[in-house]
Amino acid sequence: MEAPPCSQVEELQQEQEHGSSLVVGLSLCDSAPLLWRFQDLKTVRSNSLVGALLGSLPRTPRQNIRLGRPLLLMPEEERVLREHHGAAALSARNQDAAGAAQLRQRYEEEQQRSLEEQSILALEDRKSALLRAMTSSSGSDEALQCRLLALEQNFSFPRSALAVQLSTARAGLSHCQEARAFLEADWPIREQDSSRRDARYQVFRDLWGRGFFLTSAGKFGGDFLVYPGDPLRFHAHFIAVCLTLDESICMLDVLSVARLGSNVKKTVLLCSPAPDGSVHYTSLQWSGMM
Amino acid sequence: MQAEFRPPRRRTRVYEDYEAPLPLIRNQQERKHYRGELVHQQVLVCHPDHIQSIYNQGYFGKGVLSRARPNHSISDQWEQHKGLLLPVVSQSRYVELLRWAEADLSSQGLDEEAVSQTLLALTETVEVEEGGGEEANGPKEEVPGGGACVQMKRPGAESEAQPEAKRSCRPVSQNLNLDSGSELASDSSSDSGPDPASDSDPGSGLLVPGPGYVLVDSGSQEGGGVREVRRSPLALTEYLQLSLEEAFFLVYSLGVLSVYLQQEPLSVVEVWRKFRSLRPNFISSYCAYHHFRSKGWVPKGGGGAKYGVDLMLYRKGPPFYHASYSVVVERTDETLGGAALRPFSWRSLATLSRITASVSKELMLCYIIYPADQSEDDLDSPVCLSRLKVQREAGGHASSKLQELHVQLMLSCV
Amino acid sequence: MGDREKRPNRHPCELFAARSRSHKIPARGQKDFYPDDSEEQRQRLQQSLDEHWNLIAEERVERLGNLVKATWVPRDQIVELQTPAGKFWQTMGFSAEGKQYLLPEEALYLMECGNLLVFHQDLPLSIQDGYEMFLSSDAVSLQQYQVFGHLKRLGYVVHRFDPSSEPSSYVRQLNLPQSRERGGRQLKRKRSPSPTPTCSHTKTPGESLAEKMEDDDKLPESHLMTSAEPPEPQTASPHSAAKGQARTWWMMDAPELEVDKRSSPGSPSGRLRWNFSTIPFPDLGSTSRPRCMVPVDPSLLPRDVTVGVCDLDSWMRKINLRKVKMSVKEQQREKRRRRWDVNKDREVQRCRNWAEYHELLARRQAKRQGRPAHLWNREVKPLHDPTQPISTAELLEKISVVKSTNLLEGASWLKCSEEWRICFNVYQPDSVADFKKSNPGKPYSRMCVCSFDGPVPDLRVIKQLAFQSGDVPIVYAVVDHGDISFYTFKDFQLPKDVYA
Amino acid sequence: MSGAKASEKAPSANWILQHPTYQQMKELNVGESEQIHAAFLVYMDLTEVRRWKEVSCVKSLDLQVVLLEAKEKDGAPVHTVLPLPVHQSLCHQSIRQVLDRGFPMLLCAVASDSTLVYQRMTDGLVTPDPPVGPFEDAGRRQHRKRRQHR
Repeated sequence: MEAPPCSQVEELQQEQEHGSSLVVGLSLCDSAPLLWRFQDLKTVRSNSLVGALLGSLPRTPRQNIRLGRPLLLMPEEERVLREHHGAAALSARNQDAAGAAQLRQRYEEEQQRSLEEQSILALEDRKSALLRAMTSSSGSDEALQCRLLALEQNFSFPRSALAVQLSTARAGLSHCQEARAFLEADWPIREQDSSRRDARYQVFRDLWGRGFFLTSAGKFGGDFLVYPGDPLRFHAHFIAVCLTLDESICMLDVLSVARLGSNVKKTVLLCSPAPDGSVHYTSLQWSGMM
Repeated sequence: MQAEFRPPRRRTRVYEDYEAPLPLIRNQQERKHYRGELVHQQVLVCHPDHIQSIYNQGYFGKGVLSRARPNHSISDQWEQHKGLLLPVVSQSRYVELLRWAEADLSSQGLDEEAVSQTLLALTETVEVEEGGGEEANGPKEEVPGGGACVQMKRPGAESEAQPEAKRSCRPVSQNLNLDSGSELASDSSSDSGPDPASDSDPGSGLLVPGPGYVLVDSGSQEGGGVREVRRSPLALTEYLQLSLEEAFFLVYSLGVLSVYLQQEPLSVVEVWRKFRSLRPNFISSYCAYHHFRSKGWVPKGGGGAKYGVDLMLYRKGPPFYHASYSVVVERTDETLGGAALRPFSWRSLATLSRITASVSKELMLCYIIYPADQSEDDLDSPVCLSRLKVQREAGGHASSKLQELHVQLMLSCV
Repeated sequence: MGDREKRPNRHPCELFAARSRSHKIPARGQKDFYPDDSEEQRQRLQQSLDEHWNLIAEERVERLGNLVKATWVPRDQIVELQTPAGKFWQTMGFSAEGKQYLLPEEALYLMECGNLLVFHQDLPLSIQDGYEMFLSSDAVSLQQYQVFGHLKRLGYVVHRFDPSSEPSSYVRQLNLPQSRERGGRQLKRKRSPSPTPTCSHTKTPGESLAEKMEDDDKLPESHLMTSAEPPEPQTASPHSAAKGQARTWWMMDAPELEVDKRSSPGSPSGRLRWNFSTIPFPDLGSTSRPRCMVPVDPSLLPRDVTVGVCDLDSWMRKINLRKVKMSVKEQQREKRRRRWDVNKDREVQRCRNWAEYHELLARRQAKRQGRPAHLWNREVKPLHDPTQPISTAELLEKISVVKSTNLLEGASWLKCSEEWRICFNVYQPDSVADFKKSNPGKPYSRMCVCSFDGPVPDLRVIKQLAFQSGDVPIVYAVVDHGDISFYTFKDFQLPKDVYA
Repeated sequence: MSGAKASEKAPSANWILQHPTYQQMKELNVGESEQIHAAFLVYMDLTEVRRWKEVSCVKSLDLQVVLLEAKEKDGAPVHTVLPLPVHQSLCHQSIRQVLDRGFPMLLCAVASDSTLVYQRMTDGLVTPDPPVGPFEDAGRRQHRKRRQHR
């Protein structure tokens, strides 16, 4: 298969040169790299990095079919971003007492302001509803004015009716400039430098560099599911199984993953980094020979 | 927590009657003892009657030239020729067979003269009298295209829908003794057959090798070329290959098979030691095999390879039921540690359970537990089997919904 | 969008408008197989992406009155409710000392559902704050929370598994009614701040007492305070905790203690369960027998019956203990006779006279000699002699030399490993309606959370966890990034299948 | 009685050992007998059962095994076939070495009872065929076809 013309690597690098706006903020949760900010999610997706959504979807939280933020990155996705200076660590929550007091004040002020504005909005809402009802029922203009006045005088917007936002990402704090350096030096995620991890990364980088979208493929007995385009619109073509060239594999394991591949109409790819930095791919397809 | 037993699925079409597994004998006269050869670390059963008995009564082994049941035929195409149903081979194929026979004869140490004499005799066209055989019924029956077995089976032993007229190629004469390597001669012993049904075979004493005759299509004219009945230069007889587990079961548990190594029969312990030396995990795999057999199930190792497991378990036998379980055999010692035969990862388990589920089978892990105080000496004889334990475990994977939690792994401890 | 990012808090009018927004999830269309660079395909992709990003960008907006307020107590890794609990209280949370608490995973889940607003230092926590503050590998790990959330979203009731609240196998065998006192249980729950508590239940009742007291001494620091004014955490906290604990283990272990008492013979009270190991039975065969027998425990006898000391000698004198002398031949014949009665042999029955019988024997002898010597004249012979007629059932019986074992055999003496723990008890969604936290009943299953990159449990782990779980199936929830799959390992008895 | 006797009588020589191709494989002087047997079974399957053309055996010095070359039919591309006993393990390197011969390859796992499982292997990324109609196991479909032929 021909590699798509535009290389993801170059694209990402170009974008980097244009400005740091595309540096995404990673935060660590139990040492897993998570993305929280909406714009960051869009940025990584535009670079063909898919990740996995973990959170309940705000709109319909009690289902598992569509999930929402945060987005969990695979170790390989995180490493690709890091190597291309595409990610920065988000600072932890500001805990100092003075700042907290300030924030508290700001929070209360905002709440108050929101209450006032929503109160006005609610009143407007009621008025227009009343207006609609009255005009359709052909009441007199006087009666209408009367009703409106009564509404205005008696209207109260209870605090309990205040619509508040439960923020997904941490608000008001942006990542600091020095965060990128921190990410290079002190980032707590360190791959165990096992040869298997490394093989996985090399393969990921190569396939991603060819323009494929990759997600984890545990359910298909492989390392990555490889999509020819955005997984929202395309079926995966390959199940990538990463291994070093000299790694011994049990024949039965080869047969079983290949059989699974044929069952789900995907090609199983044995992928091994070669000494020269390229990656060897061997396609496994069912022979049709019973 | 016990896994539920799910009833095996019957095949929709069954083409044969069930024969009781070995070694059920109905009368004292039925003596059964079979011969297997240890060749290339494999156990081959070469005698046609032995092959049929062993395969039909318990579904042991696989025909080396067939998908399962040993039923390979020299040709897929059969034709009725002057009342005989004969396999058709092309001229080129016939020549190929001749060359093979020639190489064979020379390798026997026959001089050139003798070889050419024999070949000459072979290639003579055989005259067939009209309606030659006594069986008019044979040719009328339809021959299944897949693989008709010429000499392997006698009609009495026939159970599958394969009523091809083996005996339709009754010999006109059979004076050419090709003892030298082709299998023709071996059939002379078949009339003593252990086959109970052979009594009803009127011509059993006269039966000569079926493979001897082919209809050679010279292909000189397009379409219906000239066809001549010739002796087949070589009988490509089907052999039955037994897995080591199957072979040892027949030797040790049933006492019906002798394994020969270079014409010398091996004792039980010799076979045991030999097999262990050929396959380091033989004890575990045999133990599992034996356990399932002793429960009355039919384990097949070859079928397992198709699904990436060690064994497939059938009720009664593959012709009657679909396999119910895919079995992975695992060894462990009594402290339950120890190196695994096949180190599992969630990835491989996910693969296996997914394949198994997609073909409506269940994945079973069968653990062979060795006593902690097991010494190497203890393992030197099959007597150690009584010290091993089997644990079966249903292995399961439950989609992402808990209620459909059906990827069970069946644990089975031997 | 950019504007939104700089100020992630929505404008009041956006918030107000959000009250009437849709709750539907747009359906995803049929996927394509090949990218073909067509405009049509590009448009479809753009549409899908737009829908996707709209969903992802959405923020939770709730009426303040619908939100339960709570505060995060970092030291105890727990969330304390400030306003009355909602409907979720039926299946989540616990109360202690008059206060209502949620475990961090419960609180985080409720935050994600838009039911709970958690404050820390008087500021509301974002979902991100919740993930980062509540989840850690030494409390609830992210993967455990993923599984928790997944199951909760499916409607299951999910509780932390606490091995010490599970009856020991000993208690299970005795089938005593379980003490499910509300307060005791709740204290239990907070005693295990993480769903990965140490397991300490496979001990004999006597030991477990001592061990549990030791456990109490090393309570985790995050233990919930009892007094409002926090004293020095290192000293006072474990102390006050121990007080609470003392009551707990007494409650929980009460059945075991009682059993201990009963096992001493002579305790006539209560529902009697005899400890047979302490009831003597007379042994008259042994040569070193006592001269007289201990009187029988009166509690074992019907009322009005008394039994005194019994002198054995007079009885023993009446028994002839002389060994019967037999020659070697006799012994062998005896042995053979016991094994096989020649008269039951049908062929023998058919013999009309001695001549015929001898003929039969000769025939059989010849046949036996016909058996291949290399199999039969060696030390190890085949299990079955094919010259002997036998039914299939008998044959299978005969060759069944490999023993079967089951999952629980030998499981009780396996040591608990630190690596593998049961995290959650899971109850079916349909049980929610009449679910009682104080008496949740038998779980539908128990969850063990594993990482996809980690090891698969070996037989030892499977046995050990199965034992710990009793008759509730263990489910292994395997987390592969965003994917969760569930596996069970069940004991399986393959039925014997006999056709003749 | 005679049955027992017959079985003890030495049977005529094994045709496998006499087969010219087997002899040829042995003379390649690679591999051990089990792999040669596997290769021979695959050879017989390709020639006698599947009627492939121009089946020949070659040796692989790197792997020390007997390989086969064959065409499915006249004019079809050559395949290299790697026959291996199923209980052996392999590594990607050895697969690459076979692929380096420049032909697509078939890995054939040979089970202990002579069951053969073929697996097609190709260098590079081979995009799967798009799914057509309802999903169906192609194998089963073929099998059914074969049955109808009978």
